[in-house]
Amino acid sequence: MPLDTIGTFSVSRLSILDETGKADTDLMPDLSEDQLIYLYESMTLSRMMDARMLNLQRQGRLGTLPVCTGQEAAFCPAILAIRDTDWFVGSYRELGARLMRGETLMNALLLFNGYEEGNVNPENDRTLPISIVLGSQLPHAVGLAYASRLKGEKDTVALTVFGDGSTSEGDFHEALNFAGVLDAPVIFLCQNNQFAISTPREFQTRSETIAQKAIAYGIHGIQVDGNDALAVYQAVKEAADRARQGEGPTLIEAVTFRMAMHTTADDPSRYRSDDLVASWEKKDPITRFRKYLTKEGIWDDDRQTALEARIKSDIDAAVKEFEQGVEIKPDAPFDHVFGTPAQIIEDQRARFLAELEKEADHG
Amino acid sequence: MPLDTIGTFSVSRLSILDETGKADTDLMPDLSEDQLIYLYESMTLSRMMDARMLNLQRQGRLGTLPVCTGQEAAFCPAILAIRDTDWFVGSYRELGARLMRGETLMNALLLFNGYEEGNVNPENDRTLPISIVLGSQLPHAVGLAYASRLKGEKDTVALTVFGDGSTSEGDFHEALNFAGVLDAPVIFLCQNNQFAISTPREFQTRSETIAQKAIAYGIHGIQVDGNDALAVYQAVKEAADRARQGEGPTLIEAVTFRMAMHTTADDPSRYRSDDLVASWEKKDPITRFRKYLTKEGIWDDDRQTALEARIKSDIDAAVKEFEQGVEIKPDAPFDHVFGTPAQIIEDQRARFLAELEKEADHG
Amino acid sequence: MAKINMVQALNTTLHDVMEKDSSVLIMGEDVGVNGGVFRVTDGLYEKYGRERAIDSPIAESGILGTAIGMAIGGLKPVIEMQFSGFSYEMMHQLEGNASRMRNRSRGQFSVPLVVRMPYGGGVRALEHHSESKEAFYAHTAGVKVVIPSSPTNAGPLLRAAIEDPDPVIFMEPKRSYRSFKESVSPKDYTIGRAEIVRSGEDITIVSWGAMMRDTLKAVEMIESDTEFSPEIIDLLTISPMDAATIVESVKKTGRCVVIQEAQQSFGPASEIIALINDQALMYLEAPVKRVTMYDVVMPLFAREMMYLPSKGQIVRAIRETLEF
Amino acid sequence: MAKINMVQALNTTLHDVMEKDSSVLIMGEDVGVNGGVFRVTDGLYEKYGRERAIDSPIAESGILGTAIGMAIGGLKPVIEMQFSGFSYEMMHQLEGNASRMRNRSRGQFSVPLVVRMPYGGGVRALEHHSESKEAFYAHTAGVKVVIPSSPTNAGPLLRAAIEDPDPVIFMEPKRSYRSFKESVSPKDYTIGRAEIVRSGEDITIVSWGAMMRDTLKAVEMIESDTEFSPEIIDLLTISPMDAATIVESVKKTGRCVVIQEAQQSFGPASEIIALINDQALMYLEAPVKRVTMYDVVMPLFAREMMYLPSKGQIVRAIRETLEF
Ligand SMILES: Cc1ncc(C[n+]2csc(CCOP(=O)(O)OP(=O)(O)O)c2C)c(N)n1
Ligand SMILES: Cc1ncc(C[n+]2csc(CCOP(=O)(O)OP(=O)(O)O)c2C)c(N)n1
Ligand SMILES: [Mg+2]
Ligand SMILES: [Mg+2]
Repeated sequence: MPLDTIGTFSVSRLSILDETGKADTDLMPDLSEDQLIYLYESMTLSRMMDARMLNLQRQGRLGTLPVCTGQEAAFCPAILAIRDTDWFVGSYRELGARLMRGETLMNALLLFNGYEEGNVNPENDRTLPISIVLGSQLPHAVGLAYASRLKGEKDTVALTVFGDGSTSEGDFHEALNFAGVLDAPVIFLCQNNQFAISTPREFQTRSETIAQKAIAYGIHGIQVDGNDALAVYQAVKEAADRARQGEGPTLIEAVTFRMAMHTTADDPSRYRSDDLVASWEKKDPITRFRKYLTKEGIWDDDRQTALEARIKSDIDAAVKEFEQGVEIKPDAPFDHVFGTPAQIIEDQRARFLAELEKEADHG
Repeated sequence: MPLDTIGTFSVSRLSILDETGKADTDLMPDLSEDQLIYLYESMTLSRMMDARMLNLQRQGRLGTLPVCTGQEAAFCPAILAIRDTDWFVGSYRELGARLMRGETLMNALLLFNGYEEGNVNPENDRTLPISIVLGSQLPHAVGLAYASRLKGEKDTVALTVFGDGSTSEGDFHEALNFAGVLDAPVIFLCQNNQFAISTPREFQTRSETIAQKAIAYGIHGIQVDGNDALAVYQAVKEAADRARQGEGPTLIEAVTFRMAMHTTADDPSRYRSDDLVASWEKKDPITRFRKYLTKEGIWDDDRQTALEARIKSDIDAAVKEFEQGVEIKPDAPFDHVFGTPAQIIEDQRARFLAELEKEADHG
Repeated sequence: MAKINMVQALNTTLHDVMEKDSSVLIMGEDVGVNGGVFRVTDGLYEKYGRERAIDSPIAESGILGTAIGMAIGGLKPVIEMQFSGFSYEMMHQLEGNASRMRNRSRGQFSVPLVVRMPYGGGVRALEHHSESKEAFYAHTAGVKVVIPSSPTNAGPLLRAAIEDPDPVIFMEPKRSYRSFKESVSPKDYTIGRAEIVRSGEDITIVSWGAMMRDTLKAVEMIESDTEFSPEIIDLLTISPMDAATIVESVKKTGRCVVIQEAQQSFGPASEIIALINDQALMYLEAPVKRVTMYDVVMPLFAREMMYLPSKGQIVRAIRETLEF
Repeated sequence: MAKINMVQALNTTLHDVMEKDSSVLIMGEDVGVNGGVFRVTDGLYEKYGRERAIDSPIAESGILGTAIGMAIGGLKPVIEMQFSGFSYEMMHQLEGNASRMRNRSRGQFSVPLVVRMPYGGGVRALEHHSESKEAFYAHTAGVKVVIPSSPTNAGPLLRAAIEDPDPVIFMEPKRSYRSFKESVSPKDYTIGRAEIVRSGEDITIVSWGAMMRDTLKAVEMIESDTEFSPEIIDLLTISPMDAATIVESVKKTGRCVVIQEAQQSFGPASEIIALINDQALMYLEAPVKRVTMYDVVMPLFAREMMYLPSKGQIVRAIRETLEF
């Protein structure tokens, strides 16, 4: 027949918890009580630290800040679903995920106060620093996954995170295409929070889902309720398992919502309605997850109060330490231009230090 | 249900002529005898000029040359399916298409002898010059289509042509995504000739078809037998009609084969077998089309002999004219740096001319 | 006359040009509904709708590539790179197409478009938001690179860029967006022409962009205790560079300081020095002094002010050059 | 010892390094089965298979981006941009990531990779195949830019680039690929160090890449009728530049000519002149002369040899500078 159908494709959406916190038991992931609680606590820490940093920023004590409130279920479970020995290649809007990967509260405070030192993860050397050039981190994950494989670490995968807007970048395309061709064990986790700064998803792409973009690369794709911690966990876990077994990359679209401003430099009232925001408030991922845990009998108000108190005191302590001031070498940028000494750089360092002294002298 | 199918998609393949030249009458495009013959003659001209240029190149009388023999059905019918007032944004491997758009044989000879003058289409000012930066011409087509629309030319579309390898570039992705979002009347015609220099399609992407990449952008996509002149015509015609009616862009994958080397600098025996090439010889698009025309009673051996003689003499004349030498202003590159005079450029022009004179003096 | 800042000057110009010329449109990330992250395009979406004020997908190459098509097709797109640090995604469209279409087609096609981009440091921003890479663009034949320095010259230069028949990279010093206001009287500026903002005899001081204002302040600081007669040049166009104005000045003064925000090596200051070397070396009474950022990755904001040329540094460079 | 050309030198080095170090791999368009369009990677696919000789999709940013991941992950990728004219697609990965990862992470991560790319004119190629844009890369802190000029230095420099802990842009003058052979004796080259290929007293002549050989020939032409003592410097590393070697030489000779294939403005010659200005101006007895391509789009091959610096031009520039 001359007009043949030569391919058919479909896209699915996974959700496990409904808005009341009721779980679909058939799809329940295999998570221990401890794991569930760790996840809940991590999401809460992310939320509380986000709020505190916003507060500090508003007081002029931090620089421009991206906030992530409302998206905790879209990234925290992903970290639980991978291993410390896997690579994590994030973007800039997943505070809780970074804390789960071993970054400290101090890391965040330093970085958003303009110190590169905040990028140094003290615990995990398979977590790349924040990436700001949209989409550009995706190929890094492909390369890391490939490198692990080539070096004989058959079990290692790479998880990378990016926003809905970033899927429009050429790098998204090139990375997913490379991953497909190289059969690289990568999980591409899109945080579809409906907006890229002011730009809504429908101005970003005419495709109805991000998940269906996987079809262009012949790789797995799935959409997941991004405010459902269990569904995100499950989707990432399955993708990681498949990747470890040599079954290639997966694109996961976590549908969520950016509850606050893009960054503290942004005024969302210019481009979106309070009603829209309110409609998403009902879907709050932490509330929903808490309802589930409470139903399961592994969480209660007392534990909640204790958790909040503990987190608050941790944050207070970190802020206090941070506010005592950090002593940081002024000429450190010269240390990290190259890994080998270069005369021209050393000459400039000397000139820099001399100028600095003169500034101090002359005020 | 928590694991819902939220989208289903399919990809079709269109073919009209089988290898014996028999047409599927249900799908027959609406083409007059004159149009059919014009198309056949254009494909033949393309083939014969391609061969002659290869010959000239082998004699050292032309520079590096991309050849297009075997792909004539994948591009010539597309030109017939659009209008002179539509935009044509090509690549570098569609000689016949360019000739149909008004370029002369002399254009081709000049360009491939290293003269920018060969890029100037004497007849049609909606045909962009050859584009070599892979994928980079696709967004131009989107912009041209958008511009026509905005300027009130409701009827104008843009056709752009590129190879299978070019679909891996970020620009392919960005262009198709923009076209979708802007609802631009563009036809993206991929010449899937199975190879990108030495790289076979399966190293280029893991998707089984190029056509299915349309799904990622929520736009129409179709595969077509690229050695079937009627199918390519029909697919482009339908896409153009839809675009004119405001129904947006289409991605067409024309499956064909590059019968010869990538360019004259290439040695295909390094990376592909004679058997593979032989298997495609049977599918020759011109032979097939000729069989059809003969069956229909509108072509015969006498007409063929006459056509070949006419083309040969046209080519001979052009080559002769070309070989008489072209007088070309040495400092023309300075004329086209900017559209406004710039002192620094004029100073350099003066220096250039002075140096040229000194070269002449001193040999 | 009311005083306005640079953002207002640019915004007013865009409103004015778009009203008079229906072939002008704006396109970029968040330039429409949001009016641009710095509000330079504020109000244009409300007036001209999505057709002429396009919130594009996030794809810088796609933005320029599409704009190239629009420009060839008879429109005059004014596109925005949200920050210059995200403009490298479009280098291949710039080098490979925008800059070459006129030459490639022997003038049959041209690409009249403007690429606006905020650039430069000093606003306590995140990584990639503080660089000065005008030299990248200036090293591309067929591209014009323009940098205004004040509310007064920003508007006329943007207008000239839009009216220009070639691709113009229009870099806006974001530190100067709102940091000062001027009462703007209409004045003509020509792309390719530097401005002698003050004539003098003793030393030629060349700068551009946000550094211009620091340079003027540094000169004032010197003048508070030293009498001298500086000739101050605002470069305004980085490429094609107005060699004649610089060279004539140096021939007169015999001394020169160049203040550049970009990293030291391979920046515009080097080109200025090369031009002076070519045409006025024998007039020099001292080496041309360049005050620049260092060849390091632009530090995050905790350290950035230590790395950008300071007024103190400019003062010292001028004094040393005078005293050489 | 057998004489080899530059392609052979590069190819042998790659074979050697890949044999000794299993973390080295090559990736790029047509570098595997086909052995590269210039055959520089010939035979590596046969030996190391698709795992370490990867024919990539056509996506330059994807190639560098993936290689950055590989490098952070412990491999040493040697990637190829098929022609330098198609490398601008990866500028954002270079400027935004490769060059910055070390600094961004305070040394926790580094990006040891090599980006090979044939560059330059004179081989009668199509558009985009003949440019010299080393200055683009050199104006990026954290990136090293290396250009060999002969079979003798190409191998050791490539080896040094692969062993280097930072991203190295390795630009191969394609006109020199097969145009001459040398019997190559092992010699050490250090990235960041220029080579004084000939010591002399009268004039410093600086060049690099394919222009080096023309420069040597031009010097011979002059010597056929004039006695003079040139000091000839092969730059080899464009960035970080070996200022000391150039400056010391100019202090000695007082005269300098720089021969660059790139367009005139904002090219490496300007930086060299600026360094001389900074550190040796008062030693100059004549302006530093730069012999360069013009600020035009590189013409197609019918005209290209008129536009590239010719031996005659180099001769004249040297003579004029000697006689100044
Ligand atoms: C290459 C690039 N272009 C532009 C920007 C400026 N920018 C920063 S965040 C942003 C929106 C990103 O949207 P999305 O990918 O959906 O992530 P989200 O911020 O919503 O998490 C833009 C345009 C950038 N950082 N990088
Ligand atoms: C951006 C870019 N990268 C690399 C090249 C070098 N190159 C020229 S043609 C080619 C293969 C193109 O393959 P395809 O798109 O399938 O087109 P075909 O040549 O088969 O018609 C390559 C890699 C180029 N021209 N542009
Ligand atoms: Mg988003
Ligand atoms: Mg192909």
